[in-house]
Amino acid sequence: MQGKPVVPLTLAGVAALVLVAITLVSVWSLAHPQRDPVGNALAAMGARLDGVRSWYAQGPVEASPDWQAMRLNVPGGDAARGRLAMVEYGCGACHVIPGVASARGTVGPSLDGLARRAYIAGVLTNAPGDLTRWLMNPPLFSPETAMPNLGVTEADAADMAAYLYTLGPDA
Amino acid sequence: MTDRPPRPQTRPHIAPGLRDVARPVVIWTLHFILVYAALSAACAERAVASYPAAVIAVSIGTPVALVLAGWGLLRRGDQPMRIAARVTIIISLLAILFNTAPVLLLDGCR
Amino acid sequence: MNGPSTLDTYGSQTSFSSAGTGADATLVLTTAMSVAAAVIFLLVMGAVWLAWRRDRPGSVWWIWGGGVILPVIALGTLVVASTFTLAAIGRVDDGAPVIEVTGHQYWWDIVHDPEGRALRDANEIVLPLNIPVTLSLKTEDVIHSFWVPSIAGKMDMVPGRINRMTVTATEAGRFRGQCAEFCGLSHPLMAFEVVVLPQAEYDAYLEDLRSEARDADTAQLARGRDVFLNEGCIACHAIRGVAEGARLGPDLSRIGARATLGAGMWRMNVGNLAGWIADVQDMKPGAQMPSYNHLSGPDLRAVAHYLASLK
Amino acid sequence: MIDATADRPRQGPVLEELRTYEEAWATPPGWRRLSSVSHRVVGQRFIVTGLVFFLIAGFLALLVRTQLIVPENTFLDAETYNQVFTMHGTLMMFLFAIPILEGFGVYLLPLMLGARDLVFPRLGAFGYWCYLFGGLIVLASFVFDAAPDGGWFMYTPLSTKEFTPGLSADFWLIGITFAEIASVTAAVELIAAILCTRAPGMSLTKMPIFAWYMLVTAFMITVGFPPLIVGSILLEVERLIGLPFFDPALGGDPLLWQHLFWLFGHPEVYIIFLPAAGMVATMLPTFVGKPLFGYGYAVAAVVTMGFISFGLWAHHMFATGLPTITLTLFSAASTIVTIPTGVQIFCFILTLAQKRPRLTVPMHFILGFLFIFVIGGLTGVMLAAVPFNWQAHDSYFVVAHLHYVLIGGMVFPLIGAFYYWTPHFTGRMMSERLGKWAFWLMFSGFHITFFLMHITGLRGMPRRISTYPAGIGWDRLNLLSTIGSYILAAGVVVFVWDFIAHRWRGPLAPRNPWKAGTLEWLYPPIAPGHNFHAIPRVHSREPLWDQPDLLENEAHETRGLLRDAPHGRRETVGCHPLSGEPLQIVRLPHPTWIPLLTAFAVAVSFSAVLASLYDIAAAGAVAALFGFAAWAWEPSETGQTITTNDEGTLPVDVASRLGHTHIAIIGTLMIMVALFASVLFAVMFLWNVQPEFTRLAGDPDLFWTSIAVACGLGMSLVAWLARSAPMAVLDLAVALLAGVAGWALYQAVLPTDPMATALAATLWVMAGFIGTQQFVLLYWSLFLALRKVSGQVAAGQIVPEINRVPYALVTAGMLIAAAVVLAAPQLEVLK
Repeated sequence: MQGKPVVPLTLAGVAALVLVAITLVSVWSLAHPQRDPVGNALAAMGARLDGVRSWYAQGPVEASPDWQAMRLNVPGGDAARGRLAMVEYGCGACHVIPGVASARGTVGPSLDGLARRAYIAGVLTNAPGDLTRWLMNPPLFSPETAMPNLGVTEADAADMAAYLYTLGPDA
Repeated sequence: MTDRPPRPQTRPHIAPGLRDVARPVVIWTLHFILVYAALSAACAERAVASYPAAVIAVSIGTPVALVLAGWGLLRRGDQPMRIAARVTIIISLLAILFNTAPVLLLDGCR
Repeated sequence: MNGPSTLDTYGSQTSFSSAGTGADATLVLTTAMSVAAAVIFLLVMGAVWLAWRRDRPGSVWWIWGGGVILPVIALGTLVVASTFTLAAIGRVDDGAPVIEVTGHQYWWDIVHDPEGRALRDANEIVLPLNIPVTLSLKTEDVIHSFWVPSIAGKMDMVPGRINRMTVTATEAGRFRGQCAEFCGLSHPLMAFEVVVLPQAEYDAYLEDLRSEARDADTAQLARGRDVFLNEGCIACHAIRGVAEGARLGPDLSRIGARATLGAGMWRMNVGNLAGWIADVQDMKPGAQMPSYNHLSGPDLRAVAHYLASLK
Repeated sequence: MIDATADRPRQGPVLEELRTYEEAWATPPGWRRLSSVSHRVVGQRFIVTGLVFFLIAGFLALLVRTQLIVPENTFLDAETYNQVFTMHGTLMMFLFAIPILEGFGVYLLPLMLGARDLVFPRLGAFGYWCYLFGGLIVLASFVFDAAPDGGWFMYTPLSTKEFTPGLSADFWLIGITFAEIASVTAAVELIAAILCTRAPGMSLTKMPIFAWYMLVTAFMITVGFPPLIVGSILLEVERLIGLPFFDPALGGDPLLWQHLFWLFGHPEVYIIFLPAAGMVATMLPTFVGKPLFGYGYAVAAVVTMGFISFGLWAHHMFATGLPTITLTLFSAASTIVTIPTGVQIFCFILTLAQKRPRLTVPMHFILGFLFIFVIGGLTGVMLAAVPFNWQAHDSYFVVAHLHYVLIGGMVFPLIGAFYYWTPHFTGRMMSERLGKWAFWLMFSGFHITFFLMHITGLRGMPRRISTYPAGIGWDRLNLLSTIGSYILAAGVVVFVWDFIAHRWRGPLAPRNPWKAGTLEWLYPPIAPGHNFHAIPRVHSREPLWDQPDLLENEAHETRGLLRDAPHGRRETVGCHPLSGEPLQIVRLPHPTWIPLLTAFAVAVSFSAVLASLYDIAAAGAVAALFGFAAWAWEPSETGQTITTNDEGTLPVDVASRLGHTHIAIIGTLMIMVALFASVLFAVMFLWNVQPEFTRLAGDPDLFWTSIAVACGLGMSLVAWLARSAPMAVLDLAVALLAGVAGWALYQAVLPTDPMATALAATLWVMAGFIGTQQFVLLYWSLFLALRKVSGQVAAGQIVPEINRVPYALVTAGMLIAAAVVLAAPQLEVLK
């Protein structure tokens, strides 16, 4: 049968490849998330893909402006930073927030589709300025609310509002 | 007395016998139980025995176990059973020595 | 079930970096054994490789050499080295200050005992830098296991027993620990933090434990304190100077000063506190505390602010 | 499941005188196949059922890995996750690994040893049904939404009523204990079969090495399983009626459970590993084309492993706070077990060196086994070092280690064995191409999954957590492990597909397809569906290599003992346990429904306990007793003789202490002694670690204790007399004395309150166990008396009387030991 030395050579070769691959993968998995060339490269590639995708999604530039999207534009708000701030302030203890893995609270309403809502907490119109102000001090607008004043800074509130308006505007 | 069927003729045991293969490692088992029991008696809450007593028990038990397990180590022969007996003896002797590690390396329960 | 929020915990719970004498000695042993194991593995695989290429019977001396003599030398060395390491790190220092840690489903009760007076805290163990401390480990219910990989190896907390181990933290900082013995529904949510402080700060911490909790100095905080007193919280929780004696739940006298909420799982802030009080059973299923979802909105806010103010 | 009569290769002309033989050994067709007790049918049942449990458990493992693919995942909630990992471990350890290996043993051993069937076919069939029903009870917990969720080692007090209310733990305890009946019955059967039914001339040293591995494994099962059976019974009793065995407030100790569990649990790992290593030792020489190198060394390695592996149990308890010196003892013992393992591995390596092997699919899996198992063994040595163990224990490092040992040491050889022996089951070859795909997928997937777990564990991830925080340093490792597990699963799927599809796609297997040397390949695969028309005399360990005449003729024309079945009865040759020379003719049973019905009665009884319907449980137990009686009622044939062509006249079912039933009784008594020793260990352990509770129990009555001992000794004496003078009146005397001894023991422990202290509770268990032994003797003796009175017994038919002697003696010994234990607290010196 296959008693030729070439076969065990292949066997040993593949086994060695498996070993090398596992070693490389182990080393990579040990890298700190912030100081990881492979992970950063992958993230950068992902961001570029996102850019391409959104460019296609927005369609040709000469199309009419999307008034709905512009209505929800929060001046100075950075959605990515807002997402992290959500975690910092513990919003997830009470709310479900899509995109924030740990936010699965059921104390307050889910924030999914927030961009489509007419009012905030039934007392404020759902507009960037009102949402930012609400986040900074909810009891000021709704004295009976269970949502505490979390001590959110204005910049953080703008970031969080920007993130919240990414939830479900186009559905 | 009742009629008995013909007794089967006893056949020769295969030399050197299963017993030589099992004996050393049975001795290891007994030695292990001795060490475990001595340490448990000395070091558990009840403290039935003192720690020196446990050390004395192990010190007496170990040479005895080594002799009993090592008996027949130098017997020659290359039938499979004889080889198996020899290998078992050597592994058991080593294992008995390893059983004494706690008493050799430490000087108290804790 | 709700999961833990992201905390900046990277590398705070690993045995690869050692901040305590126990973890340190173990890491040396781990490294030596790993290198030896890798070498032995390559040697055995080399033997397989040679055997594969060979075409005639080998000698039984291979069995004696590879199967008995070399292993006995390696194992003998290992037993001696590991036993000496064990004797060094497993020694309990009876003169060292004692910190009593009691495991509960699913949190940790901490009692510092510097001069025979029980100073209670929870879910955050403060250790003095470079001073041996003896941890006295117990459990109130099932078996838990106390493990702070960067400080020392683990030790179980077994009903009916008190296990003790002496640790010396050699590096200031925050380290994460976690229950390592499966203890029920919220076992994965039973962590804690170890804070290693230089002597002066450590003494200040103990002083803090001796003094009464911060006063409720605004109307809202006073309302929160009243809610705490009137809604039954004091049946389980103690706050020094406000309601003492209850031990079924964690001591809350300095809860606001801790970095985490819910036994090392969530960032300590008003938002998480409010969510925790209103729906603890969702955040930590199976915890002994009921969800306080009958509080009015302002009451909930007040008690959350009050607890956050206890620093 | 496999009935390949259609494509069975032709055997040449069916000779007229063989017809009665074919008829005598025919497996009943259709649904009546369920009544078959043939080792081939029972072995295949074990193998296929075990494979199904493997697939279920593997699916659960994928659920676990999928939950852990990202941090804070919500794929499974915590409760489901706990159930899933508990059931994964439980199914793999108890319902897959041991039964499937025993299935291979049951199927292969008679063929390798030159027997027409196992010696106790009905016992084997009964064991299978117990395994199946026990496994179904465990699985049924999913249906009742009460799947066990305490981890596969069920630590107390988490598994007690206080912390696990409901039935989930009861499903586990009752189902697993039931399934373990299969393991211990199979162990007794394999011991008797290996020692008593070998081909003429097959002395112990001419036995195929696989039989050595299985013999040691079977002995290990008889000693290793009883601690867990005792532990399970204690825990179930604590859950049902509240005896405080594990409650420290009443002098119990949660560590008692850990000791009993790991006294079983560590040998169990070797019980799983040894048969698989035996398969490697059987397959490897075939592909090398030379005998196993160092047979004597391998035998020594197996025997020493069988013993030393019992001395390691506490290394699972290094973090529980045992004294340092005890840790060192177990640490040293855990390292030294490497020596026999190393000897064995080098036997394999040197076998490989003799000649360039053929690189078949089973050979791939053997090389994979060497590669993976050596890593697992090395990490095992690392874990034996206590300081390292304190970091790695209960972390993912241990998960990695145990999967390296179990998948590398057992699953890889097992799948190799499937490729190797499947032609024997089905008559067709499995695919070389798919087999290599399966191997490479499994091999690479395995390493990606589990190698990384070493790192995950040392980076601080504990096992059994359903969720972990993002960013702590485990995210990527877990992601990769999960991807690896899918690759591993893909390999398993390829294998299973091949195993199913080869039934119609595989080429017909030729006679001795791998050119092996062992006797199971004497016949063309699946050809007759039963074993040897005549049992050849064996002169070598590899008869098919060294006795060319065996393969030159048609298989059914082989010269040997018992040329056909002139009486229309199933018969095989019984041998001297050491020399292998013929000693007797063993008459074997025909297909019967009794094992199935009896197992069903036991299953009803166990399920009724689960449902707290105790009258139904009692009825089931009584029905089972009737089943056993009906089983044993058939007339004895001792005293007949059969003239064979080569070996002269041989007695049927010889009345001798070398007979198979007596050997089986010795095996059974090993189980009984191990059970008793486990109870005794519990007594002494609690006495030793909870000194303040020993005086609270109330004093056992020494008068009644001495009565019990006296009756026990009298019972042994009468049983000994009855062996040469079988009379119904002596049987009645044994029954009476056994009954009185049991009653007296009950009176002796009556003054102690079992609810008050754990020690008293264990004394009651000790008395209860001896009471059960007395009941067995009483039932047995009444049965013998009834047979004699009804004229069933002819002169010289004294096999049961011979077998009863050691049973009575051992029981009396237990009584004396119990008397010492009961009297000890009242002796001044020990106060």
